[in-house]
Amino acid sequence: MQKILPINYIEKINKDYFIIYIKNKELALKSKPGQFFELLPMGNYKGLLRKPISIYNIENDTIGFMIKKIGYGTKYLSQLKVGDFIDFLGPLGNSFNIPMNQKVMLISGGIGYAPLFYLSKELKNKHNSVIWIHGGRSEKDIFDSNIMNYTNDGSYGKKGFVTSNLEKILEVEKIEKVFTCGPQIMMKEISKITQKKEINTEVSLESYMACGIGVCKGCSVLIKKNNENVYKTVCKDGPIFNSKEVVWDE
Amino acid sequence: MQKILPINYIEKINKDYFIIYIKNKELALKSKPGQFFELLPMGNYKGLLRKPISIYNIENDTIGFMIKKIGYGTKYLSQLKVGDFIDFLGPLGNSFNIPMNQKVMLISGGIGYAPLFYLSKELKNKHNSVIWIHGGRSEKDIFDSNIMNYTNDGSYGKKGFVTSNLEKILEVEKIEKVFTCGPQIMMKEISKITQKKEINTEVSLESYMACGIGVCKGCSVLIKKNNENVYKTVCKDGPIFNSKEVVWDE
Amino acid sequence: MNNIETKLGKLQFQNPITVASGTFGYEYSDYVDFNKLGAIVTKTITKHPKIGNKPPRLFETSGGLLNSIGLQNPGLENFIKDELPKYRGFSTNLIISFSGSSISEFKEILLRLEDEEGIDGYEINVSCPNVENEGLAFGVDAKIVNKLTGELSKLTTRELTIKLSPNVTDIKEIAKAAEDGGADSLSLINTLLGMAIDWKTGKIYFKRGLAGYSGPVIKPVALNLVYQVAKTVNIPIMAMGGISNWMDALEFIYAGASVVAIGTQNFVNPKITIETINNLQNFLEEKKLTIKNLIGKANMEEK
Amino acid sequence: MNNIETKLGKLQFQNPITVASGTFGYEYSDYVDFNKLGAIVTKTITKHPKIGNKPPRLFETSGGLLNSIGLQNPGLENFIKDELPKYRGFSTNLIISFSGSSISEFKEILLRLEDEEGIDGYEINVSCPNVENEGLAFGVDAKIVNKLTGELSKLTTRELTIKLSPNVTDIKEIAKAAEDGGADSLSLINTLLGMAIDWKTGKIYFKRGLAGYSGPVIKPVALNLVYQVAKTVNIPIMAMGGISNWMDALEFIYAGASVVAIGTQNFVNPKITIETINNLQNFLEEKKLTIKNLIGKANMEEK
Ligand SMILES: Cc1cc2nc3c(=O)[nH]c(=O)nc-3n(C[C@H](O)[C@H](O)[C@H](O)COP(=O)(O)OP(=O)(O)OC[C@H]3O[C@@H](n4cnc5c(N)ncnc54)[C@H](O)[C@@H]3O)c2cc1C
Ligand SMILES: Cc1cc2nc3c(=O)[nH]c(=O)nc-3n(C[C@H](O)[C@H](O)[C@H](O)COP(=O)(O)OP(=O)(O)OC[C@H]3O[C@@H](n4cnc5c(N)ncnc54)[C@H](O)[C@@H]3O)c2cc1C
Ligand SMILES: Cc1cc2nc3c(=O)[nH]c(=O)nc-3n(C[C@H](O)[C@H](O)[C@H](O)COP(=O)(O)O)c2cc1C
Ligand SMILES: Cc1cc2nc3c(=O)[nH]c(=O)nc-3n(C[C@H](O)[C@H](O)[C@H](O)COP(=O)(O)O)c2cc1C
Ligand code: FES
Ligand code: FES
Repeated sequence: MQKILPINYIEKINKDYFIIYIKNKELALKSKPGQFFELLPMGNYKGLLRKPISIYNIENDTIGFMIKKIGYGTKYLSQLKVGDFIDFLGPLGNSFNIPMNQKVMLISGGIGYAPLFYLSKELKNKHNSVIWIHGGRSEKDIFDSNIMNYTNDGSYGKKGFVTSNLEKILEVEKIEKVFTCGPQIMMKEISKITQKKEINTEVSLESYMACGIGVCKGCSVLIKKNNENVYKTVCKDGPIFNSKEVVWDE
Repeated sequence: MQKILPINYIEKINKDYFIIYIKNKELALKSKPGQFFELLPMGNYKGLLRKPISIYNIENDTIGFMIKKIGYGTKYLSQLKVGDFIDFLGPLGNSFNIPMNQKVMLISGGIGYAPLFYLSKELKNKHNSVIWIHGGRSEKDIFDSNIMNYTNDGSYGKKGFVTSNLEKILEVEKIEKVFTCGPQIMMKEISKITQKKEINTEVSLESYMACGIGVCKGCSVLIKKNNENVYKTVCKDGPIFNSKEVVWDE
Repeated sequence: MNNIETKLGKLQFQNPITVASGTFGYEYSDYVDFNKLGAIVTKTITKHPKIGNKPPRLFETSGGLLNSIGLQNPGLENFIKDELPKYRGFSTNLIISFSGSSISEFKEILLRLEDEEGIDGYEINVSCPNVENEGLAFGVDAKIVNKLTGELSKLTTRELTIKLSPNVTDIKEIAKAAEDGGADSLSLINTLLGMAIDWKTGKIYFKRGLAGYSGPVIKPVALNLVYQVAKTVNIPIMAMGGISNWMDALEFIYAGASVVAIGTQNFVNPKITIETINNLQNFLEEKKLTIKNLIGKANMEEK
Repeated sequence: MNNIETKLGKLQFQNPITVASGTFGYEYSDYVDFNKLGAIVTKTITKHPKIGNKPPRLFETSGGLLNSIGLQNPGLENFIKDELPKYRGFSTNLIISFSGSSISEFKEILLRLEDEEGIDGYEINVSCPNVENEGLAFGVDAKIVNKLTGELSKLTTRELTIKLSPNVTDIKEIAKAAEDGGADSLSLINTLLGMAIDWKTGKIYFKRGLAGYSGPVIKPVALNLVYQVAKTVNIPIMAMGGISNWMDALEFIYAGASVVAIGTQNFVNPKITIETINNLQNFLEEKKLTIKNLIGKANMEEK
């Protein structure tokens, strides 16, 4: 779907992060955890391509997008005001496979927190018990004091990486499934660990995108299929892949 | 000079015209009637080149720019708010030659009104008696009810063109000097008339500009010098030329 | 709707708007009624499947897009099996883009496609590096283009369009060579060549160094080349290069294009083709103009 | 200030920042301390004065500038009389750009300039149409470029830079021809070719149809060509094409440029050269880098 909608509400988290909320029943109903939209700000936006942004939250008709300021596009989005229009393309991509009555773990790094938030709610709706480990560079990258937080500089929560005690926690908590989103290197490490322990793991990948719908093949990543490496599109075949399929070292 | 300055005040005239005021003593002191600035809006401006805009008014430290919405650049300028920054290059170009104790006439068309406003004030300061004829398409293009106004559609003032009764008025009023700014075709007609009557006439020309300071030769117009046609820059040699020098039909 | 009709060689077009190869695919049927397009041009296929280049494959520059897709495609037979059936169903023209690494491979692909129904034309992508010309693209050598066109034109009665590269000294010469070889029409321009380097580290962004450059920024370049070629040849032109709206489309029609294709802009606005058709039609109706009377009518008249 | 020094052939540069011919002139001395520049490159002069093309001469496109100035210049003798004395006074390198319509005219101009003091180098603009190559630009024909360079290099000990056109099939071949002919360095790129048409009326904007295309939009194209040429020749490169800030400058240095020139951006920000020098210097100091160690160090290393 493509819809031009006004911003309904903006939540500033801190200097680097903010959340844009829009209201649209149709889009909200269609949106599943792990999916994303391609955003194009209206007006004097200088950029050419849309910006892929995950669904952070859905509540009734409201859709939230949690965004980190990186470059021109995300900074432009951060300067928008309530009532400004954005052109939304989506929901796009596949979605997380949500189990029932399991012990699952979410592991996020930085803005990788965003897609897991909506996922965590849906997981709880399906009676899963959820443990969430989140890591960031410093206090600024921490969004919820009620989950397990790590910072690289120790400015909040434990000092270290989300992988620091992961093996032990997975064992102790008897985790049956892992969902992760964050820097490539983090997801790779986690996949190594969970693969050893044979825990089903879903990763949310990122890639530079143009069309967002599977046409341009610009977002291709190497995926193992029947012992062969093939290029799959993150935008349509993904962004969610089973960690076992991902060819991490290309 | 090049200065980045905040907008001090904005006056909306109507749907098409607005005035931007800035405050800067140094620039105000240097600015003479007929000169212009090259404006570059800061922020998310998509345009590449600066926009040449005449000095509309100077009052103490305040400089006014009266602008007509035409395309992307002037529309962008029209959306700016008080406090937004613009990069100003100027004052640029030569200026009107202001006589003393003469009977002078100003003739403007549309946004050509802008540079003549500051000029009219300086003319009066120098004890000239000033008659101002202004023309526009319709009521929207009329800015001062105290001057002689023409509209093409008759929606305000007299129906017709500024040239309609010009010969007669020049004669009756014993005009010694004419200053004009407006569409090329209007200035050409006026020049024909005043040349016949041997009335010294200064015209303010327009041309597409890049550098604004005489380097790129992009704004060249044909000018008669000693019976030879040479290209002169509107930005540096102009924008004010004696009507006799201008080669109207190139 | 007579005023928006046009022709490309042998093909009748209900309107002049089509899509640039590689920038459009079946996925757009969620957003666009394919039957409303002047034609569908498919992504370039090759004899064998191509997995494409190592990522990253995209990079946005100010107003432009660099891509290094590497002609990822399922190969001729998979295309015929899996994709052609989907496209065949539409009532508009279907133009298949393909490329080969030698003249005989081009011929082989064309002959195989001749067996298939529902195809209206071929767009020959000669911008791929090849062996017969020491690794340079076919499309930069007039002699090879002439020979290739000559051989292909003998083998088909379907529309034969040669897609030209802009990265040549004299595109007119190549265009003439294709015309002389028997091309029914020409398609231009393919992407410019560009590159991206990270100023922080000196890292070359694409694994192959250079990439194809497309988008609004290449429009003035494309417009000039279309204009030059239109003055040189007598066969019609399908134009592309930075076309982002119906006004751009008109500029290219004035420059000499009978048909215009939208490329990169599909990624930005999936409905751009339909919007362009509608806006163009409204404009023509309001001004009582027809496309056919505007083709190549760019003029220098003094004001 | 050692870390920002560089060389262009025979010339020592206090920093790598200079200006592109035709985009800079004495008028900028109100905004820029010329002594702070790596060099001054003057607007191309010709033997006889040129009044330039009929207006309009400029047109802004999205992110780019089309120009049709037509080499308006006062001619060789007026330049020597009126302008050279003004430029001579500066302590930085002075590079004079000139063009001719035949090899003998190029030689004549060079020899006349040899009589004048205070000139450090010549930039040979071979992008003008000429008779010896049937009206095509000198710069598109490797043989002619080789011959021209060969003849000019014999006549001077000053820095001899050949400015290359991007509008060729294979710029490496032309670059090599200039190197083999004895050029001390190469300068690239001159403007792309572009065109503008008014969609409302079909009116061709420039009287000559085509125009030169410059500005940020041509940066990816220039970067690729500089990189290709740097891999091909052993003489240093002065790079230009869309450079708008110090980060762009670094990209070109990584691509292989020893010196970079700012063109169109001067029109936007008259102080851009000085700002670029200062920002570059700060960056180098902070990172403890030197320009000389960055030249041509663009790399493909896998992450
Ligand atoms: C499926 C997916 C979901 C995402 N979800 C979120 C989210 O919920 N919140 C969030 O803050 N960010 C998210 N991102 C990342 C976000 O898209 C980039 O941060 C953003 O595009 C950066 O654009 P920019 O103009 O600010 O920065 P730029 O300076 O243009 O680019 C900075 C970096 O951002 C990435 N990037 C730039 N353009 C694109 C593009 N067209 N497609 C993909 N990546 C690009 C590249 O890695 C680039 O190096 C997601 C990305 C993907 C692929
Ligand atoms: C010396 C001078 C003084 C001027 N004073 C005023 C003034 O006081 N108030 C006012 O409203 N307008 C003034 N103008 C005109 C103003 O510069 C143009 O209207 C403006 O540049 C239009 O830009 P745009 O982006 O809105 O429109 P665009 O859509 O970019 O262009 C519309 C038309 O504006 C003109 N234009 C565009 N770019 C330039 C450029 N770089 N240089 C010159 N002309 C250009 C061209 O004729 C063009 O066809 C002046 C122009 C000159 C040369
Ligand atoms: C992502 C991408 C993929 C492309 N793939 C092809 C292709 O397979 N075959 C081809 O002939 N051209 C291909 N092109 C070139 C386009 O068809 C078109 O010629 C070019 O992009 C210029 O048009 P535009 O600026 O409107 O995109 C591709 C362009 C892009 C951006
Ligand atoms: C208005 C203008 C005038 C130019 N005049 C000349 C010239 O006289 N000689 C020349 O070699 N190049 C000339 N050029 C080309 C520039 O020197 C430069 O090669 C080109 O503009 C690319 O750099 P840029 O994108 O930074 O402007 C001119 C460019 C512009 C925009
Ligand atoms: S972004 Fe185009 S295929 Fe994924
Ligand atoms: S605008 Fe450059 S010389 Fe006038």
